[in-house]
Amino acid sequence: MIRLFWRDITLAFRSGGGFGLGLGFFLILVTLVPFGVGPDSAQLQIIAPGILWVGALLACLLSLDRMFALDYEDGSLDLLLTAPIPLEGVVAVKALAHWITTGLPLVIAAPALGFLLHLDMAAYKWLIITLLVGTPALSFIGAFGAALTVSLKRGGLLMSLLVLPLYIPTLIFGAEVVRRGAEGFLVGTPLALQAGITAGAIALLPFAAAAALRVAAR
Amino acid sequence: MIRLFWRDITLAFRSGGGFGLGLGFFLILVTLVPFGVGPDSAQLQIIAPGILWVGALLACLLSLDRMFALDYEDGSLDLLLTAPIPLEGVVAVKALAHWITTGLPLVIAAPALGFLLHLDMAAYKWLIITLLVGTPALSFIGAFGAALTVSLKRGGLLMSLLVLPLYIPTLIFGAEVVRRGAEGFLVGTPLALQAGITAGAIALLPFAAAAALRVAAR
Amino acid sequence: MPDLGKYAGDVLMAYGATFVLLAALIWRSLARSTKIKRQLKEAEARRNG
Amino acid sequence: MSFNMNSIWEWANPRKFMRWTDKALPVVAVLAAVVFVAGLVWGFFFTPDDYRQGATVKIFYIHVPAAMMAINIWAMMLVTSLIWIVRRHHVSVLAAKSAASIGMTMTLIALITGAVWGKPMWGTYWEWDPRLTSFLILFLFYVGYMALWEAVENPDTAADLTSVLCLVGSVFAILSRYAVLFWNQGLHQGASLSMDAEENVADVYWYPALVCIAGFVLLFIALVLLRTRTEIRARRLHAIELRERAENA
Amino acid sequence: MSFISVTDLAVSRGGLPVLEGLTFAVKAGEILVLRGPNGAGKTTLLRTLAGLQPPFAGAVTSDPDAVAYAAHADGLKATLTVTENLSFWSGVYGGGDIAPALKHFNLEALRDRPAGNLSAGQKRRLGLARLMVTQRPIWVLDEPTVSLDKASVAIFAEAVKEHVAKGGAAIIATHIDLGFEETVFDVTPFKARHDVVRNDFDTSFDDFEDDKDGAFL
Amino acid sequence: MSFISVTDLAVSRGGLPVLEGLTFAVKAGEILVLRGPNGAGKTTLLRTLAGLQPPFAGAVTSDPDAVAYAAHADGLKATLTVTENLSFWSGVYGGGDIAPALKHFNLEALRDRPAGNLSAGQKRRLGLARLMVTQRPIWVLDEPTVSLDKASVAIFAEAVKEHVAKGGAAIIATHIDLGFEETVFDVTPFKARHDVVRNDFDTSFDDFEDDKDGAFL
Ligand code: HEM
Ligand SMILES: Nc1ncnc2c1ncn2[C@@H]1O[C@H](COP(=O)(O)OP(=O)(O)OP(=O)(O)O)[C@@H](O)[C@H]1O
Ligand SMILES: Nc1ncnc2c1ncn2[C@@H]1O[C@H](COP(=O)(O)OP(=O)(O)OP(=O)(O)O)[C@@H](O)[C@H]1O
Ligand SMILES: [Mg+2]
Ligand SMILES: [Mg+2]
Repeated sequence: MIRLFWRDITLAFRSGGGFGLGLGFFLILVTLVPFGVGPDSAQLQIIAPGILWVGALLACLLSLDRMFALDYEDGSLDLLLTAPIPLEGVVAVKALAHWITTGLPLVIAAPALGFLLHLDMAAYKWLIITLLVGTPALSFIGAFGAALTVSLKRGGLLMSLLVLPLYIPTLIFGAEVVRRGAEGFLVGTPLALQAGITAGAIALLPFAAAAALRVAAR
Repeated sequence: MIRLFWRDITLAFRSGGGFGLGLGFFLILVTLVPFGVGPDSAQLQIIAPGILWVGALLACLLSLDRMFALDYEDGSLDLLLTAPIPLEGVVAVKALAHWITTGLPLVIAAPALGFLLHLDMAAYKWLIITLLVGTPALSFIGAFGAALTVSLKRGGLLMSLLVLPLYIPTLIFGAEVVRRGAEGFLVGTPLALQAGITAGAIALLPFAAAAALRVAAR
Repeated sequence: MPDLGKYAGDVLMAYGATFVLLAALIWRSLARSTKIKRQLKEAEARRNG
Repeated sequence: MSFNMNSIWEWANPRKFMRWTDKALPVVAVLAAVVFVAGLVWGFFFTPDDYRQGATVKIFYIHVPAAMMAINIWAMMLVTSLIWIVRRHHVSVLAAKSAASIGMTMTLIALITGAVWGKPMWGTYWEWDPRLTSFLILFLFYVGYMALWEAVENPDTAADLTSVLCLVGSVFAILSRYAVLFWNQGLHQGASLSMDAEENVADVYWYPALVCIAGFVLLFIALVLLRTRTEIRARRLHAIELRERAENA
Repeated sequence: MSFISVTDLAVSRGGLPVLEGLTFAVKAGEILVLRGPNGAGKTTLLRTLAGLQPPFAGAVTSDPDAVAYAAHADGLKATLTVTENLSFWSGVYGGGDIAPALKHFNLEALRDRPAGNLSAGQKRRLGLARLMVTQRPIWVLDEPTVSLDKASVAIFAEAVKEHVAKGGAAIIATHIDLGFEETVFDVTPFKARHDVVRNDFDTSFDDFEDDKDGAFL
Repeated sequence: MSFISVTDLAVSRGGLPVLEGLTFAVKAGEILVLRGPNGAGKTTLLRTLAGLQPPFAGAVTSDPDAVAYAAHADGLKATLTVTENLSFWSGVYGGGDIAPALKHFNLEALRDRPAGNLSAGQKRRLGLARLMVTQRPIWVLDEPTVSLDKASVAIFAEAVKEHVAKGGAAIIATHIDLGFEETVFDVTPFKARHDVVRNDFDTSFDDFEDDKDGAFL
């Protein structure tokens, strides 16, 4: 299991960038928005928390695209299915590896990008906290979506379609905490709710994902 | 060549949805933004042109991900390279098929989504025109990016990283025209520039992409 | 026809859209039903004869 | 019609289902048509305008039933998907598949009539109100569910995958509902149907609305039976075609 | 006591039975070679034996943790080196030593090459080396010698012989002659008759004796 | 006049020469079979002959539009049917009739199957049928018989024989005996000596005659 974890981390590094790419996408998306929306800084400050969260979410989404598909195509998945490790564990480990190679770098990079969007000073703290609490849920939900679409060629886009609605609660609470934090309001409730979603996703979704993988291999 | 075109269109359909999926992503992205940014409609109206353009761009980007990668993996690309048709033509035809299955549906769906973001009435016309003029450029630029990254596993994210900067001019002019159009200003210059980019991309990028493919096959 | 006042357009649009959508749904259900029924009949005939 | 009710699971036998619905479908269809038309005619022609909303109250007669159906059809899909996962009855999951496009149409009707109603009432077609927003999310769930059915080739695999999606999706649909409520307080009416509500809709509007709701329910039942019958046939056709192909090979 | 035995097994692909009425057993020290023309259903049978798909009918009796499966695809990661690929699988299966496997399949000179840079036959050798590190008694192999040259085929045959000599067993689908003592099992006669074998969906139509003609369909 | 000839050819993979000093020619009516152990460089050589990669040194003389190449991978689209796959390629190569190819490779019963649902050997047969619709004189084939059963190997050998009898030629890398009249070319002796063969970057250092000992490196 630990092997699998390290293998996934190594693979993420070897296949051109690993850590860098999710981040790169996040960076580019956040820089695109001012081009689309216009450079007015007051304007940008208002939408900054939302854009940062949407950006983090999309960066996650894009990079998990092929979490299981590559293993499916080269036959590793069949071999893992017959190996003496529980498939639920495989899913959890892969989701964790995904979080470490994608979610964590996003958390670390977000403040720098907040700066580009003139994010309110008071909001930085909350941006980091919510991303730290919320991105694991994104990885685990994404693992479920990736498992559902693993056997489909060009499943990437279908996966986005299935996964994005599942991301909505995490997104809402995340962006809400940052917004409220920026205005100095209380953030306890949404933060607790977000943490609850993350805990639930980590506890339950590996089982759903493993079931989907078993069906797909059949 | 016409064969190739129909094959690509057929493949897009067969592999679950074709037309529908790029669209689905666009829809979801545009609905996510209010969740991040907040429900205030005056606010949304201001950022609507930018968000719609960024959304169309990302929908395009995601769906072109594997324009050549699938052909590379299953060996078709090698066979196409030895076939008696010019590789530049292959690229152009594939980009065209991509535009028809992705760009065109986006143009048609954009007004409905503009509605969700409270886009200004006067802006609808310009939204459609700029998308119609700009999305072909997205497909052709994307084809170039896809060709560059074809031989890399997990090339998807790297491709985004390469392609997004190339998309920026199209995005800027597109969003600018819509914004100006909404406020009733003149839009001739940015629109002409955007059309120029599209024409240039269609005329030149197939050659660059074909060169990249030849190198990748080596 | 009742007098719908200044909201006539809205009300009729709502009803119209509903009917169009429902009609499309019903029509597609019926069309697919007929088509599959015919194909199945042909297939069963091939199998039995 | 002789059936001994040993177990309710017998209904999941495709052959029994086909025979039973063969008789039931025409009855339900006629009933649905009558009640549906009656409810809408009553509502549209024979009710007074509201003093505040004017003629727009007439939208109520399709908006509310469609909205209720949209939610309840998803619930029905959840139950039938669970039955498939636990007991593996084909009719059950095929009913879920058949219900999805009806549910999607109902969601769309609720959204469109709501939007049209919103223009005169709130001055805008679309508002990011929690009720409206959660409907939009529900719409996405329907689309995703149907897209997954389309994308998977083997019908049993598709049934398994969509059932898991329906299960997980339901949990997240409920989560989204609360998240959205939290996010925006909104303009939309509260549930005025509830018994303990202070201010219930006046009876003049209420009785025809009940008939309309019954009409929508009946219409749904008729359509779901029709479509499930089609799906069963399609499934059998698929089996025969596979067999023919294999025999020829 | 047999390692793995199947009784009246039917296997299916894409919802359609391809083989039916299979009954055989494999004991320690035995090699079973499956033969049959292309499309006969060998791959499908092996996948069922490996537990990757459920039997269509009948039963497979085996300890599920006894089977090591090698498919048409090798499950190699192009960006990992030969050693990394192999030690990953050894780790998954409880951490046996990889050195003997590398040595046996002549991979020592290639140990630090990324697997993506190997030739077709070298990849295959690496895929087979994986079997040795699983330390599982039953090898279930699908056309293991594809792309191998004659010398490598001999190496492979040697590995199988050693494995069964040490009390293992092997079930191998192949079109070529591997040159060892083996029981040959030809699947051709077991081709499923599609009018006879039916799945649970079909049979659920049969419960009603009074309405056989299916007229209402 | 030979269809294709190579003189003093060296081919490389990943920047590293694998074979050097190759000289041979193939005439109409000839079959050249390449042999050599795994990793010898057969695939690399064939890709060079097909024009997919440039020669490392030396030259390949052939009409570039005369070669039909079949690689380890078959280039099939899983979601297209057998007929669709084949008529696509026939269209690309100028629209020959696909019926003879389907018939020859026994694919008629499978014609409406999606290629993704074929067994390994059936896929391979389809991949080979593609060669017949290209209507090109020189077939360059990389292990064409992988996954094929004995009957299909015979069918394939038949196809090659017919092709050369009609004035075509074939260059085939394979490990098995195909049983036809052929010229065998063993690539093993041409293994590149890495101290001798150098690429253009290396040779660019040679221009400095006055500094042979490489002290400045
Ligand atoms: C796109 C827009 C809209 C959507 C998706 C929507 C959705 C819904 C939903 C889900 C219900 C609940 C039905 C139930 O009680 O189970 C409902 C009820 C209702 N809606 Fe809307 N609605 C929309 C717009 C509007 C507008 C603009 C109005 C009028 C101003 C309106 C008036 C009502 C009324 C009066 C009810 C009945 C409330 C009750 O008795 O529970 N809706 N709608
Ligand atoms: N997804 C699928 N749906 C329907 N039929 C399939 C599917 N995949 C394979 N088949 C068919 O099932 C049969 C058995 O295939 P299988 O791969 O088991 O054959 P095989 O004996 O391994 O052949 P080979 O020697 O060519 O590898 C074949 O006739 C094949 O066409
Ligand atoms: N991308 C690469 N980078 C470096 N070396 C490579 C690369 N790909 C292959 N090689 C090496 O080049 C050599 C020639 O490989 P090639 O695939 O041509 O062999 P082959 O004769 O076709 O072998 P086989 O019979 O196994 O298919 C091998 O030793 C292989 O390890
Ligand atoms: Mg096989
Ligand atoms: Mg080779």
